[in-house]
Parts: sequence; structure tokens; C-alpha cells
Amino acid sequence: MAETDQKVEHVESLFEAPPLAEQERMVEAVLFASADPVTLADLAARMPHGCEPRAALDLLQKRYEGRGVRVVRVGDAWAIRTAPDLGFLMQKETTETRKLSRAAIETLAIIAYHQPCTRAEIEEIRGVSVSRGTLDQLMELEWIRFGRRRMSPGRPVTYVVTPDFLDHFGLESARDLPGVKELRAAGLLDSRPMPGDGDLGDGDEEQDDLFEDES
Amino acid sequence: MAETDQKVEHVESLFEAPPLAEQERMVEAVLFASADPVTLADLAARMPHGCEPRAALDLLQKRYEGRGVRVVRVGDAWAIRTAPDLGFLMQKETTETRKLSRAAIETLAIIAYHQPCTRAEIEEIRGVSVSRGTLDQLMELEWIRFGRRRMSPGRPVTYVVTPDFLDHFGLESARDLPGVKELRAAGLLDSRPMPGDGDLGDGDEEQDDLFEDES
Amino acid sequence: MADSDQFEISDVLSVEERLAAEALIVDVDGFEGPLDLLLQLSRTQKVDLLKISILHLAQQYLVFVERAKELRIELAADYLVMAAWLAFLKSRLLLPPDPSDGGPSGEELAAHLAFQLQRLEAMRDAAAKLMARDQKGRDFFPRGIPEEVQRKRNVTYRATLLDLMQAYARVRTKDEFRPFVMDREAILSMEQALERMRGMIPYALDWADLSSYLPEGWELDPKKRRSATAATFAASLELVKQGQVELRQGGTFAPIQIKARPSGTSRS
Repeated sequence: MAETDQKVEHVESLFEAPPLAEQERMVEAVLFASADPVTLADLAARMPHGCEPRAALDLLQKRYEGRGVRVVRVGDAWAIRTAPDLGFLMQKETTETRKLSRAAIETLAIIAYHQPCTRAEIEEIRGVSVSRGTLDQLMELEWIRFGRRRMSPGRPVTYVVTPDFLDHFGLESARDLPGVKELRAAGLLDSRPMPGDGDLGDGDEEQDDLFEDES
Repeated sequence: MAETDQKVEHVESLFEAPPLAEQERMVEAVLFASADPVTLADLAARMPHGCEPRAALDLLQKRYEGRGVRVVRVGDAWAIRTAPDLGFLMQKETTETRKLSRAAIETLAIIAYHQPCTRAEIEEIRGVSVSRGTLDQLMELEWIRFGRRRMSPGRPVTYVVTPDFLDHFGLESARDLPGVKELRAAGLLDSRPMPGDGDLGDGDEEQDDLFEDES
Repeated sequence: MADSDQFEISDVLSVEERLAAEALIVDVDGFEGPLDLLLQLSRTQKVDLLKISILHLAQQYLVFVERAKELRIELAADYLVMAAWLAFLKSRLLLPPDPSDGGPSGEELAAHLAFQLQRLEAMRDAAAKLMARDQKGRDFFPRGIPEEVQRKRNVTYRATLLDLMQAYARVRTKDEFRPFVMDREAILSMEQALERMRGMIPYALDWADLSSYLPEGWELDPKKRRSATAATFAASLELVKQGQVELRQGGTFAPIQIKARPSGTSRS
């Protein structure tokens, strides 16, 4: 298509194509509004016949030189991006830090150790019900997300931790979470000897199984 | 807080604030990066101390006059939007909005022009009852929201339009609604009680208040 | 009264207007209430709403309602309420004012109706102008690739890995202690098993393995499992003897299954 169309366009452009300044406006608007970087072919397809997106793009790129945003090439497509020296404007935020509630941190911990994990399972482990708000908060923080539905009756949704979670806690993968034995060794678990101590290993095994899914 | 902070900023600005041209770049970057309008307060918070986003905005707005994208005001916030004459290029981005019923459109207009407006007032103007679904639909679009309760018997809820509404229709404020001045001058925005009925007069004062708010 | 109205109206209305009123009836579902209908009717007067004859309009409306009745079209109650009010208004406008009546005059009422019609029309126009404006997502567009990644982090929640592990340790500890509080000796007596099962039997409507009746947690530890299995089996035999349950086993060493015996049927 491109070959013949292009020729036709060139013929027509002698009569019809909008002025280059107008074409530049068009390219500007399309690059701004498009949800993805835009290729030259895409630009040509959108603009009236006879337009020369490449020339318009060059003009636009020059116009944005030294401005707060730039016209940059992404693969074989073009996009508008924040000037690199202003990246700090997208990061600087009023950081108000709050401590996560006990319910939230416990829920998060259970999901991290037992994922994929249904709400009912979290409740079983915590021994108290989990409020919708707690899960919503963790979702909003993007520390947990929905996993696959469990194939059990009612097909309950499961929760899993996200890459953001790993990022925040400096973990490579959820497997890196210390196991129950390490928790005890670190004095985090009550070290009182208990009957059935040997069973604790089970937890770890199960955990590994579950993580297989996610890796 | 505002008072003292401002002073401090001014003092600092003598030494620290970046040149206005640089501030303009920053405002440009922030507005380009956001799909939603950004408030002046938000801009000020993100820019270095001593910046004057308002002055930078004016510069920026002028710079983009006649370009493919424009700097527009939405309430007390600012946004970059493509020029309306280039909408034809954006078929791919066009979002199909559910066609609104005549009842919904009229209800929206009544709320916009008469806000804050109770359901009874909408019904009085249209001469027909407002179905629950109509208000729900407008709420869902986030074009209207609940305003303050009216201080009249029964303390009915009122409806007002949202910044999203202004953004959607490209309005700087509710004062810029088409023909609002003429309608007001003609007394058509008054809530005039039926002769012989009790007065409903207190609506007006509040209404003015709200329009004041929007400026 | 209806009769005299008819005469009077046929005097006042032209054929054209009556045809228009009939056409309106066909379309009755298209009206958004009586005020809307009045506004439509007022257009047939072909004058500015400010100069409209409310008396004339009231008559048009009453004709409309009469015609609807003749055609056996059921009008909603609010149309009839409006008709009654307009009939009242008409009489006020036509009769000389009664000085003993302190209520609003016909002119005041008519003026208010005219105001309502103007206001409704004004809102219609305003709505049309509003919808004719350039709209976001149709005529103008926001940024397609917003870069506000960090916006969400305005409120950051502090939680360290240590918090996380401590929290997990907390819930795990709680969990592990639970069964041992119940019984430290790893021995389940038949009495205990019997008491447990009595509570569960009414719900055992389907065959289920005996092992599923072991107390929670007891199936993990071999020692405890052994004791619990023996006690539960003994208890279930006791229940069979009492005629409360049935037992079955598919073959040697196959799982033993248990089910409540439906009351009133004999053992098979």
C-alpha cells in the first residue's frame, strides 16, 4: 500500500496539503494525545493526504529544544517526554509517612508467606476477620493484587504480592522471605520449645509450592 | 499557614527561585505529564521554593496560543489539551460516551445553572419527577456531586457540578456556562415561588456563594 | 362545564391548531410531563413566550386532555392535575376578581406559569448549547501518556521487612499455640471424641472419611493422629450401636466412612 499511496499523496500534495506549520500543529496534537508512541506511518495515516509528517516532526522537535518537554524517538516511533533535567518534578512529593496498621501488616505478611491466598485463608490464619478496607489499602499501595481464582467452590479470588511489594521491601522474590526457622533463629518467634516442633518445616514446603506459581 | 509561608517564600525567592523562564519549563513539564488538571497549589508544592507558578502559567499559556495543544484553565487548576479544531485527527483516542437521555442532559444543565440545586428544584423546573437513574448516571460520570445540605426544612441534599464537568466541557468556571449572564439578567435563574406558596427564597444566596467559590 | 368548554374552544382554536393537538396526542409518550406538553403547545401560538396568551394555552391544553380522553388514552395523573389547575386558572382569568378571596390573582398565576415555561425553555436552550460545546474525549484530548507515576506516593506507608516478619511471627505463634492449649498430652479420650462427634453427626448427611472427624491439628503429629484416630473410631462404633450413624469400608484397609443414619429408618 505504502508505495502507491505515497505517490498519489505527492501528486495531491501540490494542491491540497495544509501548510507545514499546520502540519506541525497536527503532529504536536497527535503526539500529545496518543496513548502510545506514534510511528511516521501512523502519523501519515492520520493526517490529511499530502502531508509530510517527517518534515513537520523535525520542525516540532526543534521547537521543543530546551523546553520542559522534548520530542523523542522511541524505537521507530515518536513521543513527547519530560526533559530529563526536570524528572525531579515528577518525583518530589510531600511524603507523609504513616505506619501501616497492625491489621494491614499482618494481612500483608500472610499474603506474602502464603500466596496465592484467599480472604478466608487470611482470616483463618489471623483468627479474626479481615476488613475490606485493609485489603483495599494494600491494593491501593500496590503491594498486593488479585491472583488467579482458586478452583474451589465459589471460585474465590486470591491475593498475591506485587513487584512493587518486592521493591519496597528490598526482596528479589517472595522466596527470599525468611522462613519460619529463620524467624525463630532471629528471635522473632517465641523460642519456647513446643510439641510438634518438627512440623514447622511443613509451612516452608507449602510456601515453596505456592511460589512456584508466581515465578 | 498560607500567609507566613508565602512571606518566607518571597524572601527566599530573592536568592533561590529559578528564573521565570525556567519556572515556565517546569510548569510545562508538570502539565504535560498529567492527564488531569493540576492545581496552582499542587504546582507550587512540586516546584522549588520561591517559584511563582501563576506568572509562569501566563507565559506558558501565551506560548501555546495557536499551537496544536493549548494551556487551559479548569476551575482553580490548569491543564494542557489538544486544540479542538484538530479533534478529527484523534479518532483513535475518541472515547465513546454513552448517549445521555434528554432528561439527563436537561437535569445536568439545570444543576449547572442553578447550583446548588435540590432534587425538588430540578423537578419544579422540568415539571416532572427526576428518576433516580438520571442523577446516578450523572454522578457516575462524575459530572455532579452532592453539595451542602440546604438549610430549609428536611435539610435536602443539593447537587453541584464538579471540576470534571468543567474539564469535560472546556469551561474555566461555572460562570462561563453559555448564556449564564443573560439568563441571570432575565431573572430565569431565580427561584421564584408560585404565588400564594411559601417562599423558597433562601436558595439564591447560597447559589451566589457557590459561584463565588468557583471563581 | 365540559360542554361549554368544548364550544368555547372550538371558537378559539383554528382547525390547524386542533390538528396539531391531535398529532401531539399520538406522540404522548414523547412528552416529559405536563410542563413540556405546555411548552410544545405554546409553540403553536407562534409568538414569543413573553407575549404568549396563557388563557389560550390553558384552553389548548384542556382540548388536548379532552381529546386524549375521547381516544381513550390514559394520561398520567400529573397531566390531569395540571388540567385541573389550568381549568381553575382559566376561571380566574375569565371571571371578575372576587374581593373576598385573598389568594393570588389569575394574572399572578398566569405570570408564574409563563415564567415556568420561559425557564424551562431557557434550560433546554442552555442544555443544547452545553452539549454543542467542544467536549473532552471528542473534540479535545488530554495527555495520552501521563507520567504521574509518583503521584500515588504522596502518602507513603512505612513498613519495614522487620515489621513484616514480626507480624508474621505474631500470627504464626498464635496459630501454633492454639491446639496445644486444648490438650498437652497428645491423647484423645473416647469420651472426648464422642462428645466431639455428637455435635457433628447431625450435619454428616453424606459419606465422609472417618479421618475427617479428627480434631483440627491432630492429623499432623503421628502420635496425636494415632490416638485421635483410635478414639474417634471407638466413638463411632459407640454411635453405630446407638443407631445414630452408619459405617462402611470399601475393602481391607480402605478408608472407613461415616454418615448419619436418617432418623426413622432401620439399619440396612
